[in-house]
Amino acid sequence: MHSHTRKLLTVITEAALESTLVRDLDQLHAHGYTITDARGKGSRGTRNAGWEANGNIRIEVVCDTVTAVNITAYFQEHYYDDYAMILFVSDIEVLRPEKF
Amino acid sequence: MHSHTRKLLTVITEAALESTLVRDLDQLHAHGYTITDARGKGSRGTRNAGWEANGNIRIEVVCDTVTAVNITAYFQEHYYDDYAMILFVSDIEVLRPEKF
Amino acid sequence: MHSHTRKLLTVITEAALESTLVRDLDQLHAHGYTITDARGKGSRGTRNAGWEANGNIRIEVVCDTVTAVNITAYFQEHYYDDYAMILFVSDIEVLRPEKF
Amino acid sequence: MIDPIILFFLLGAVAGLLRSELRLPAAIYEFVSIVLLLAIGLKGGVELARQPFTSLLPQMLTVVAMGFGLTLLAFPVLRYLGRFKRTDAASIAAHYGSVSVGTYAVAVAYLGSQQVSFEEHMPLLLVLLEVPAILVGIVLARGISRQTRWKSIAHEVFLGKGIVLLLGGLLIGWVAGPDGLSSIEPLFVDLFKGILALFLLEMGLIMATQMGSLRRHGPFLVVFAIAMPLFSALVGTWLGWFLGLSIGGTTILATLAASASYIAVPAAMRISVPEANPTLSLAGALGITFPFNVLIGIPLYHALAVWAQTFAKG
Amino acid sequence: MIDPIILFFLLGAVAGLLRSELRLPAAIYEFVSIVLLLAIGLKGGVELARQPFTSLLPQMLTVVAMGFGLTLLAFPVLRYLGRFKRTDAASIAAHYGSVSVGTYAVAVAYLGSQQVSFEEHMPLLLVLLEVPAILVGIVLARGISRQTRWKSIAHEVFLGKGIVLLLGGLLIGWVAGPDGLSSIEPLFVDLFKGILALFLLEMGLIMATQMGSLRRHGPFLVVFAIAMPLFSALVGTWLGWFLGLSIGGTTILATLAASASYIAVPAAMRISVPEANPTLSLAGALGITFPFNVLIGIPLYHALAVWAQTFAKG
Amino acid sequence: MIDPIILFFLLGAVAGLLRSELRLPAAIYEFVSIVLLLAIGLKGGVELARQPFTSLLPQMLTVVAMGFGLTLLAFPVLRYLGRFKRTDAASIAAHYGSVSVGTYAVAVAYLGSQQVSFEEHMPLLLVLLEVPAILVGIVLARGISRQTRWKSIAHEVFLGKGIVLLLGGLLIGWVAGPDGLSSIEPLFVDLFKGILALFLLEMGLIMATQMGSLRRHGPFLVVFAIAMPLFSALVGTWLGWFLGLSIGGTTILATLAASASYIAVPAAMRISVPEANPTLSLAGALGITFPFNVLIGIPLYHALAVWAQTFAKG
Ligand SMILES: Nc1ncnc2c1ncn2[C@@H]1O[C@H](COP(=O)(O)O)[C@@H](O)[C@H]1O
Ligand SMILES: Nc1ncnc2c1ncn2[C@@H]1O[C@H](COP(=O)(O)O)[C@@H](O)[C@H]1O
Ligand SMILES: Nc1ncnc2c1ncn2[C@@H]1O[C@H](COP(=O)(O)O)[C@@H](O)[C@H]1O
Ligand code: NA
Ligand code: NA
Ligand code: NA
Repeated sequence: MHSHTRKLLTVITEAALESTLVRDLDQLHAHGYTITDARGKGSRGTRNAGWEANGNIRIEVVCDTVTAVNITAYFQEHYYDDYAMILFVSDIEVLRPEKF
Repeated sequence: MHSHTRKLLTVITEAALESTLVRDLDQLHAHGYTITDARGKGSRGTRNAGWEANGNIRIEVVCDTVTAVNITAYFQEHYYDDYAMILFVSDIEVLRPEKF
Repeated sequence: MHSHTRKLLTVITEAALESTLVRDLDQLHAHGYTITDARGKGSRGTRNAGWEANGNIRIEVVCDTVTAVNITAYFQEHYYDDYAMILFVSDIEVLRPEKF
Repeated sequence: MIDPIILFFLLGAVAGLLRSELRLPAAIYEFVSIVLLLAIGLKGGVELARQPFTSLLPQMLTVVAMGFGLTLLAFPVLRYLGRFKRTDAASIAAHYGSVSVGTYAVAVAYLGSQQVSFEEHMPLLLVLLEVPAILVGIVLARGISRQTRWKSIAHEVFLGKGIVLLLGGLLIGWVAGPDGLSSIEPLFVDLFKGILALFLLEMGLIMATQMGSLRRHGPFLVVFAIAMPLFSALVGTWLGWFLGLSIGGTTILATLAASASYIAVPAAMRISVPEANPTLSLAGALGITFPFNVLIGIPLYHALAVWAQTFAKG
Repeated sequence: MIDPIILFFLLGAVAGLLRSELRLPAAIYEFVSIVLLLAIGLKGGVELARQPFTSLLPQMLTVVAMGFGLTLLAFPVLRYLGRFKRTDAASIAAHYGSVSVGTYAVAVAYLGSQQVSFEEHMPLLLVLLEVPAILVGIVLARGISRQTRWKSIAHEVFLGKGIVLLLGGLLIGWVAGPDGLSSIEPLFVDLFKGILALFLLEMGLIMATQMGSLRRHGPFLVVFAIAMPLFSALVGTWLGWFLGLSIGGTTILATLAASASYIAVPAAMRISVPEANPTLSLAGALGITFPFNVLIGIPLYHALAVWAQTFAKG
Repeated sequence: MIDPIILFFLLGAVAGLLRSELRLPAAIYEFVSIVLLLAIGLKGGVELARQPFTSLLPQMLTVVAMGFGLTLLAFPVLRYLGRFKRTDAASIAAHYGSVSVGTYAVAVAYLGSQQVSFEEHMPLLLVLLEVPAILVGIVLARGISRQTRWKSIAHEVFLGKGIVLLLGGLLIGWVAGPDGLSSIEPLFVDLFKGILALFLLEMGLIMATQMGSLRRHGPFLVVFAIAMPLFSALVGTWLGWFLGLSIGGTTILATLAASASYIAVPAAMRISVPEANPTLSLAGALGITFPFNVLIGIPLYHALAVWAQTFAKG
């Protein structure tokens, strides 16, 4: 079993952005994504998911470094100012590198 | 406070596999696991969790390297061909190494 | 684009602790947190989230090393003995270090 | 006597303010609002089947004009008196120019328990009133530029959950007619007020979470969130009289005018005018205007309608 | 006149195809299906209490044979005409040899609004029909080998949500009898059609998501997904006549034969025949056959039953 | 004849023990319990409106004393006979000194189907009984020290979901009165037993998950979980007679005494006495006492009440 290094990009942001971001990810050449519902608190206050306008989502994208940089840059430019959003990247090992 | 290195194995796959995989994990000597509900997209299409047959789960297992390799190999052999599934591993630090 | 290293602290514990831990995090100078609902199994048995007393939560905190150590120490002292709880830390890269 | 559904709202508000552990799961909130939206639409649709569509055209046009007008009026007040940023003023104005379905439902329940009848096609006006304010809000925030992606805005506006369910209910009610719907009445008619009670319980809990941001945004917003509905209700009452509506119908129209959206407009603004701070409009609409209308406004607008009718006659 | 619950299905389908933001939370979908399954089981159970069990044995055996037969017939068509992989052909055949509870519920509602009565023990046949197709499908895909883990397959089949609730409802209804159940009727009887309306709204939304994969899998699947139910309905009608069922009962049996499973069978196949591509069967069963049956099939099968009865008599 | 809602409990239990795939989403469980809690509160509140509050004071005080007493009695048994750790004994005692709303609802349904009437203000006693056991349990576990954070404990106890909804329902019912509530009766009265059936289905499933931990904790817990309710029921019956309650009222009071909490107390103990092992109390309360009361206890306590009444008279 041979493993390869990739990036795991995690974005936590407002649920209202889901369909927009999913479209962006497709255009930025992410091969896939995973979304879970979340709640939380940050510099823009508490988002306790009690109702639709107030929920967060947590998006994970496994990808190569270039794609991670591209997505990060794009999201930073388009969403950081106006939306509750954080973004971080970590190193992971995957088995089938051709997938990501 | 002294910390120790372990592996965090993350599996994203079809919700229908939950009880099967949980049984496998027990047999492969994982000391525990955590599951969250998810949705997503990958090479096998969009799985938007609108209804039962179409949801994903995200399984996390904290374990030592050997166990991580075993689980990865087992899952790869038994599920990769027929199920929507991705799997990745990262390094983490834990406090009570005897637990994992 | 310039990125900076931070810690990602993940805590998996009983849902009943949510409001207590959130208060603790504020006092321990975490700048934010993200929570998702989870289920799982560990040394304290299966917690399948079928009903309120039996669910887990998964808390993520992005912070600097000192804060991560503080939170870990505090949680270990106050909750490890009496509650189902695990805790692990990994390295991540963030874009806006002043936030965390 | 106070309607028990109002008491559910108060229960939620008190529980929320005391930081009780009580929470309704998000799925329940959605279930309850889906049933309410469909029920309101269905009821209106059945009524539409009964009357020639063209006879409603004057009312429809008037109401759309009111939606445009109230938004355009609110904007300068917020921008110059309230000193809000352009985008914030535009967004808040859009919330107040549009309508709140929850407030509408409470008004319907109120008139029901007072045994005051009203023109049953009001849900049609409700749907119509949702839209113009959103368009005006976007134009006020952005200007009319080539860049505005009207196609995606139209998608956001017309295919949002609220409009689809209201409009869908209207069409189903219209096609099926009163007899066709009798088999689904136990859910959409008999349970209406019980489900509305649960909805209001949740609204009380949500309202309580808005108190914090309200404190942060200062007194102007509080004043606006009470003065604007009062003014809008006057406009609504006047238009009701102008259109020859019954006392009940006038009360509903005044309530629609006075209510501020917290579902359709926030969703649309978040995508189309992201620079606007959403907590401002929600603190006003949910923290002040909704409880004000539900507790004080609706009976007041009813009294106003009675007075207008008497005045007009005599 | 069109039944309003069908309109809910159309509303969901249109909203889904227009990519509306409307979604029902998964928890609501589950709630609604749990109530429907229990309600159907309860109603059948009450009726079972009224008649000697043995008198139903011929019908039960015939229906099980039909389940085996339709699956065995569908398989070679899919394998040799449709050129599907062995496992895919087996899996699709199992879906069409089994039944859809949602379609059954629509047929019941349809007959109710046409005031056509039918043998009330039909839910028993519904439960029986779920199972044989799954077993045949697995054997067709795998052959009968020592390796087949029949114990875990039996668990999967008999302890799936659908069968447990239907069978549980049947038993409860049987034990409690009509009087015993009167206290829970407001939920399980009065609300039945309203809840079915919500279910169909969701089914419309889900159907819309299948359109993409349908396009990918080409015309054979589309043709099969209409031709197979038509053929199965003929078989069902003939068996209904053979068993001496009423017009209503014959219509139901034809509908059961014509319907394709999208709950029990997909779940069982996913675990027992994982090599089969699940999107194929779902695209057929949900994207074509379900809407076909609901919109066109059921009235057609009713007409067929009337015709068969007349033909048999005269 | 067996009440069908009990059959739903058995269905859930059997499905759970056979490891069926059947699960109710957590949101549905919460929805169902919210409606039940509100419904119980509302019904009691309406009745409170009918009678002078002071006439109830003796009953209220007695019941609070019973809550204190039963917990104090259970503790030494668990500590010295059962050899539990101090904190575990205190926590289990608190569960048995408090009440189970689900058991109460089943008792109400049972008396309803037996057409036995009872004092309608029982929900008030239900609320009162929830609290004292929790306080005693905490003191037994911790002693009375300066460190005990009574403020946060009070918050936990009085603002938990259960008490807020019961008390809120009581107040709403009290303010609105019987006429005011008629519009929400279709949800909170007509659907009560149907929703209780779903609740019991879920309780059966949950009970089944407790069997594992029950086996681990040995026979003493099993014996205690049956003997304690029997003893408490005697106390309750005696107090019912002492307070001059009707047969129905005595049955309910005995049931309240016999029932063990599995919502309010576990939540409070988890935060205030975290050292106590929660699986012990839940295995007893949910795995043994709840099914025992529901299947055997309630009819028994009814018989006891009849006997006590006859004995007292003659
Ligand atoms: N330090 C943090 N650790 C973990 N999650 C965070 C942190 N800061 C923010 N978040 C999450 O990101 C969302 C948006 O953050 P913000 O833009 O800072 O309000 C919050 O609602 C949280 O869910
Ligand atoms: N590149 C990716 N990043 C994050 N999640 C992914 C990625 N690819 C696939 N997934 C998740 O894994 C599931 C199965 O993937 P697949 O087998 O590729 O269809 C998808 O439904 C996604 O939830
Ligand atoms: N090895 C593990 N890997 C992943 N999650 C775990 C592991 N051990 C425990 N957990 C999670 O942490 C919770 C509490 O663990 P414990 O205190 O060991 O019972 C469990 O319910 C699981 O959700
Ligand atoms: Na308005
Ligand atoms: Na079939
Ligand atoms: Na008790």
